[in-house]
Amino acid sequence: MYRHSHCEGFQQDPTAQELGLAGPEGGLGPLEQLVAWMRKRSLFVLAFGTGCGAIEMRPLMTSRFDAERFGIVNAATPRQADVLVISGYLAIKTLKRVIRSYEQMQEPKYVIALGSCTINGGMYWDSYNTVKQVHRYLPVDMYINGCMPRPEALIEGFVALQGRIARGEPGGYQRYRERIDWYKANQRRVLGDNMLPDYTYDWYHAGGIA
Amino acid sequence: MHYLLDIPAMIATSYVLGFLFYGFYRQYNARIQRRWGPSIFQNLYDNLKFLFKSETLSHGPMFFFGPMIIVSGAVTTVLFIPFLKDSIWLQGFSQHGNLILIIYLFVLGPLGNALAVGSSGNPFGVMGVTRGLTRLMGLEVPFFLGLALVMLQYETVSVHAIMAAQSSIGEWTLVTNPIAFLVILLPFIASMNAAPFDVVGAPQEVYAGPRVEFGGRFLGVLMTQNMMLSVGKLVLLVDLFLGGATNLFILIAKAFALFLLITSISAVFPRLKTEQAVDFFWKVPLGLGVVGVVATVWLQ
Amino acid sequence: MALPLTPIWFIALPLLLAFLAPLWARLRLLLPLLFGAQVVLLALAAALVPAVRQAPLLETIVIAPPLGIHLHLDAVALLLVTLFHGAAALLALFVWLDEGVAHLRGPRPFVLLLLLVAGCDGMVLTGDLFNLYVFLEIAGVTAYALSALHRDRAGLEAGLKYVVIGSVAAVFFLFAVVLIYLQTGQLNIAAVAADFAAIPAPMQVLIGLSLLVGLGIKAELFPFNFWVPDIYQGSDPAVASLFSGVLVKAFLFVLFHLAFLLLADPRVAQVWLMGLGAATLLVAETVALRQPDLRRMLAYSSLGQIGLIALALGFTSEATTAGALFHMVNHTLAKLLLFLVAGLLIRRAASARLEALTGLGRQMPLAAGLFVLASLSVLGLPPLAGFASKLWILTGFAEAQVFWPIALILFGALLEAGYYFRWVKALYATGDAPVARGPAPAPARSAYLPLLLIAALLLLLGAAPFLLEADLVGAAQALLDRAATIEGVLGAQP
Amino acid sequence: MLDLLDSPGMVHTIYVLGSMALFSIGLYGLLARRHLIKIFIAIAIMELSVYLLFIALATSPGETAPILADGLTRFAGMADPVPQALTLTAIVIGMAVLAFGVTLAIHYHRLTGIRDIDAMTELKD
Amino acid sequence: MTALVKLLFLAASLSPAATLLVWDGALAWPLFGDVTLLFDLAPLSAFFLLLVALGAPLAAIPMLRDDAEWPTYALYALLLVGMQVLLLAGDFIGLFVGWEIMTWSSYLLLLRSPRTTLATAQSYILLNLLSAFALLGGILVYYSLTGGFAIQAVADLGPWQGLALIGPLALAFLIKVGTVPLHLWVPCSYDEAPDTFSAVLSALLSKMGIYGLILLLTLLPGGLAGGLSGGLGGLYGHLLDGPAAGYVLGWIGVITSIVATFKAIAQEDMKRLLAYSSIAQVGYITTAIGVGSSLAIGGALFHALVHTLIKLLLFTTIAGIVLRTGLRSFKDLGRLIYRMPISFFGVLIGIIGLAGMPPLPGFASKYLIFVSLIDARWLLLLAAMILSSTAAFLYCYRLIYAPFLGHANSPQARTATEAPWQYLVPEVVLMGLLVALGLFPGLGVRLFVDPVLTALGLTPLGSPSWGELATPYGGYDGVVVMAVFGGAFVVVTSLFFLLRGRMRQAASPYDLSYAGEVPDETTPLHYGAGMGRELRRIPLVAWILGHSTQGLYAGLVRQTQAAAGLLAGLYSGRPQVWILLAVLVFAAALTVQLLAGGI
Repeated sequence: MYRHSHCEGFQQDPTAQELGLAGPEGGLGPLEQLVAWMRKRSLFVLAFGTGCGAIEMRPLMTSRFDAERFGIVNAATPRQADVLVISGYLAIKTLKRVIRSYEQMQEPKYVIALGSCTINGGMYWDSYNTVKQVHRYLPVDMYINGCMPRPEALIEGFVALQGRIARGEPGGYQRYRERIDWYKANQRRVLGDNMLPDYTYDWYHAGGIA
Repeated sequence: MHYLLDIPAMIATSYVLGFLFYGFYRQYNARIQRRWGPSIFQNLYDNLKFLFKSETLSHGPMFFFGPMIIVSGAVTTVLFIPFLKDSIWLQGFSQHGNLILIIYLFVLGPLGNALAVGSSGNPFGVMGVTRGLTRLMGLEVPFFLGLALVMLQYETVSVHAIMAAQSSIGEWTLVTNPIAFLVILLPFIASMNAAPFDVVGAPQEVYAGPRVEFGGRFLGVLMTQNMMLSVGKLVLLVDLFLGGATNLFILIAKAFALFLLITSISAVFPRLKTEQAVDFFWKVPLGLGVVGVVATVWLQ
Repeated sequence: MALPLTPIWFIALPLLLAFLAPLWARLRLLLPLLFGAQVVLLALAAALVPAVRQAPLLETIVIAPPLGIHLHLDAVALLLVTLFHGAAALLALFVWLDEGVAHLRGPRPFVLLLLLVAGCDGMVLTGDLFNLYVFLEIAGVTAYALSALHRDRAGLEAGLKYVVIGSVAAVFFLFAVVLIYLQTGQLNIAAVAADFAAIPAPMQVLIGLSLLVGLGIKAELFPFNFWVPDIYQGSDPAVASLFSGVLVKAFLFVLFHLAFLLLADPRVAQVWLMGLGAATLLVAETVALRQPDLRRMLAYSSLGQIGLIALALGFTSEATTAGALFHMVNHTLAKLLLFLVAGLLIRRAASARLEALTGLGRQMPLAAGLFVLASLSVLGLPPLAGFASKLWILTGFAEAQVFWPIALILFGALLEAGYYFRWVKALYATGDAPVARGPAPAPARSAYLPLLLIAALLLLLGAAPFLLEADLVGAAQALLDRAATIEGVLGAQP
Repeated sequence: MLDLLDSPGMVHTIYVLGSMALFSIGLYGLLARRHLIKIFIAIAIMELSVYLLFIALATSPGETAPILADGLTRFAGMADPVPQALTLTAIVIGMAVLAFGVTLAIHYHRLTGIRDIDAMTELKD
Repeated sequence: MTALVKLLFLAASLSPAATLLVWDGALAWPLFGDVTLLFDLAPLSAFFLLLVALGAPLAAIPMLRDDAEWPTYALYALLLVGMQVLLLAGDFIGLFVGWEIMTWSSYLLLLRSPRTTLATAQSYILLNLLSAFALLGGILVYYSLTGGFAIQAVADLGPWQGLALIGPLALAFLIKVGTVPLHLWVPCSYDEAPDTFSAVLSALLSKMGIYGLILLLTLLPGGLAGGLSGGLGGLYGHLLDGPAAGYVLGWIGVITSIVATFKAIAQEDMKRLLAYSSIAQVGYITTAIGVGSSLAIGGALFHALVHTLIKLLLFTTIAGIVLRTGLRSFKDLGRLIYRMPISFFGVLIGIIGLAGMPPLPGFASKYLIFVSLIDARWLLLLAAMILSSTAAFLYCYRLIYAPFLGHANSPQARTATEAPWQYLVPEVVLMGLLVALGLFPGLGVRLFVDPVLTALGLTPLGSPSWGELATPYGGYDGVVVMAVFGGAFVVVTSLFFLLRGRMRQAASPYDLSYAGEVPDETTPLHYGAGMGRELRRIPLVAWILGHSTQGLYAGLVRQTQAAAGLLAGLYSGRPQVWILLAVLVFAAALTVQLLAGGI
């Protein structure tokens, strides 16, 4: 029953998982701690409503769950967002837009992917046009599983992310910057000719991190 | 030397009051919506987070200067508003300015920023700017008319003189010229960019409006100036209508009262479209203003 | 032998030269003589100025008035005669220097031009009614012949139409002369004037109206001027310039001269003349708005100016009259310039239509510039001469606190601007469509000499109208002072 | 009865009526005919009416020709000579104009073949 | 040869300055009778001559770049002569002579442009001549009232006589100024005139109308000296604290500026926008003249000065853009800021002044006018003026956004280069003047405005220091405002750089937050063309934009032409009809006369 589609079979990046989960090396200075705390307390979310997860994102902001008490607010444009939430299954066509949005966000930036579909394709496991493992294309900081995860689960995921931010653990964005060629190669494999223009990621090669 | 202390004090006052008021605003809104709401310092967190973002995208020199101009404008505006009455503190340069100048300074920054928005090349931003200018065109007419009633009442354009003329509650402009206050109230809400006249920057409408391309530290700067300018506007209204304040606590109390009034109004009304807002301003507050003019000027 | 400086030369010299035309043709002296004669007569006029300033000159022929015939050269007549010869001299110079139009350079036009000027002079100078008729017919016939000078279809048609309408006018005029003679037994104008009041009132009306119709047709006043555009269109522009600049002025003078002399109370004539003047002004300026033919446009403009002059002359105040006389001078100069330039432009474009002339100003900048200058003068814009005279007229009305003519004149000027500037714009337009141009080459440079001379005159008179002031005021007084004229001719009346 | 006809007033009235009739005929011809030559004829008739009026009204019945000859040394009873002289001149002029007009008409006819005055439409807006 | 001509031309353009500096005494030139041209330099006319002296050479320098031939130069020199005659004139005839020379020479200059259409040329010359003839009519009324032409206050004037005098003169000046129902000629001629000449039209010629309006006030009994009892107030009484007749003028001015402002917002063409903005700005001045108080006249004069400088600057800069790109429509340009930076700053300074933003002098003049309106207690006028002056932000923004910011919309805009030095020199000078005047409004008042006010018999505004603009209602200090703002800017910018974090330049103009999409050249990203379109949804604005006086004038033209056609039927070209008409008129007149004669 299992069919290989052309978006399968990538070279697995062995360090990918460890890098993100690795603990903090050395402590943070007081200013860094303060900044990290501010970052933790204020997360502007760009909710990319790719699938049914979009439905689950809405209650998060409503009176019942009230994510705002954690400082989590919706942002309108990627320029202002800190967290990109990929909510649900991700078609290849959408992937391009997601990548574009992610690259437009200003660092530090984090990616939360929610739902089984983002992890392994979920019920679209054999679809020809669904991305099975999002972390091959974008540095996912946090997967929240479930089909779909309830808002409580989302809040838990966010709180976990906040914890990591407060601890100053390196975010996925650093990984993305360091391994840009690998990510781009993967993206190119699925997007092919439909690849984003060069200028959208050229600057990653320029180096120079403040 | 005096200035060296006074100026930072004014800026700090307006900033601190700004994030506290806005924090209160968010919490107040949350409670009305039966939520718990964020911390009262949430705006400070947001602001500082943006100011400490590690990456900021710029679209060229003009784009960079826009936020600088808008903050400079906000600072300048705040410095030209006397915060306290009968005090040498928190006066800034208000002796060298006047009410009309302050009104114009209010829009100076946003106009400078509009250049940056245009320079970014994002059409949504420019649409937002256009909406903002349109709204400004709507609100400024009744707003200025109301202020003109006050200026005429005291026959001066100096904020100091207006403040000095209101020594007791009975002499507050709010009491002696309530119609001017009523004329001003709704346009003032709009000039604070509060609901129901907040379509300009509404994220659901045109992709965050003028701010669409601003991220990172630029956004932080924009938030800073917004909070400062809002406080400046509140203080100005306190000066004009509530008799000013002799010390900081009275100032905070009066400004907060005013803010509460505005917040309460804006919390319960749905958002208007730009042209609806403009039309509204030209009908209701302006109509009221004309009534005021007829009553106070023509019938004397 | 010193020839006596008498006004008779104004008539005699052109006639003499005209009749010897074959001789001059043989000697190839036609064009220099045509010009030279006018210059000589101009000089004569200049020489007579001091004398006339003292008192009007009476040149008796055979028997003294009232029985005999005499020429009466007063200030206004001298002014007009000078004007006629000046205009004719400029035209002659232009014809001489501009080699473009063959049919203006033979013996026929030589004779006709001289006769025309002689006829006009005669009309202005004569003190006798029947002589007036004769000169009127001389001028008329030469005018018919001149308009048919170019024997093409348009020219002949213009000539024929002119003959028909002109003859009718002559019949009316003759009728009036006959009635006057039958009533008064006099032909001397001054004598007639003295006795005119004695004529029964209905007969006065009949005479007056016949004169009005007869001279009105000739002088191009409103309900009688429908022929004008046709004739001006069919004639050569140079000839038309003479019609508009000289001939009409003579007829207009005759009309007003007679009106002022015959009627003891000028208010009777005032209503009619000012009314007709106003109507002429308004109608002509309005009609010209839609005119697509340059010559017709100029004809209507000429009518409008005539209306203006009539309006101002009819008011019979000294200032308006002096202004009107000044305006006659300016209009003659300006129309001369306009028609001559129009001739050049039309020749170049091989058409007088607006479309054909589009963009021509960029090919003939000097001609177009002169056209603009003359237009400005006609419109009465400073610093050109037309302004000074119009201002004079308007001040006259303002002094008398009469405002409707002011409004009318200004409105007329506005309408006039409406069409003149349409043409100016067309001249300078940058049309995309290539315009068909005639085979005619650019005119000789020397042809512009008289044109530039006219332009200089317009500028001079505009900047320094005081140069003519004394003469104009004197002329106005001479025209208006009925008693003095009668007395001057007949001696003191009891 | 016929004496009445000899009274100057009556004679003059008749002449006036006659010349008015001539004038009317001329005018009618001028306005109603379209042939160029006929129009000139009509004009000539109109002129004629004026001459007639002039001559007729300037003399009264019984006056003799104003010629001083054959012992006539007084002007009494003579007609006024001026109108006659003038009329002669006018006739000459009228003749010249007429001749000129007819010449033009002939030229025009030769050139265009038109003799109808209403067909002359070259010159118009 | 060409160099010599250009040098001569430049010298001619300096002639107003020379006149201003050298002129003393009076000159009389007799025309005829008692009509004499008197030349005399009064302080009021000296002020306007100063504007001409400033503007003329600055507008002339860009013309050197044009491949214009000598006719343009000659006509421009003639225009300057006309304006000088107008301003030097001590009597009305001189005024009229100058007025007319100015009118027709500017008309001929207008024709030098290949873009001028017949309709434009006709509307320009006809309305201007209407103005001139109305002026002449008014002059003649004045003459019949006073028996002379010398410009001086009429001693005694009844209300009806006043109307007869003021009516035509005001019409004349209002046409020149371009107030609303009479503004037809302004936008099209400013738009289609040669690009370098539009600046003169807007900056200098319209000021002559202002001059006339102020002059008109001085004619009335008591002139301006009598305060409210004199001038318009003396004729028709008071309304609140101002003259009643001035109230009408004030509304004319304000309605003009409102209508023109909204029309300006709706324009697609840069020069047309500027033309409408000129109308609007001059509308403010008209209103101020209507108020007629010392503050108001001071404000009017100051605004005239500022507007002259601004419009010279803006039109010259726009001319530079048109020169370099050949395009003038908002939808074709964009992103020129990198290609023409100096021009960008020119327009920037210009629109800041136009919008009346504080550091620049546009604010000073508006401040004076606002205060004068409050002083006269004409608050409704004030509100209306605020409407137009805030709506002006929209077109100001459009003027800088569409050509300079956003995205380049045409190949020409992508490859344009900075304007040549002939354009830049005046721009830089004007920018400097504007900034200086913004810093020192008090100095401006002291130098330029107060002498005129004193001569008009008004209280001078006075100024305690160079930087301070003082009014009885309070003032402000230009130096302080500028210093505070500049200081804040420096501090803020340095603080910003002190923050950590890296600054990244967008690698492409298309690096936009565009809903995840990647726009490119073919995406319609430039909002220049459609900006302000939403305004049409506001009923008032829709009404204003939906109506135009063009129809009125077109109707007038149609009716006149119909009348012309009707009357032309009389000139039928049929001799028999002519004769018939003549005979009928003869018969009818005879009958009428005989009947009227009672026989």
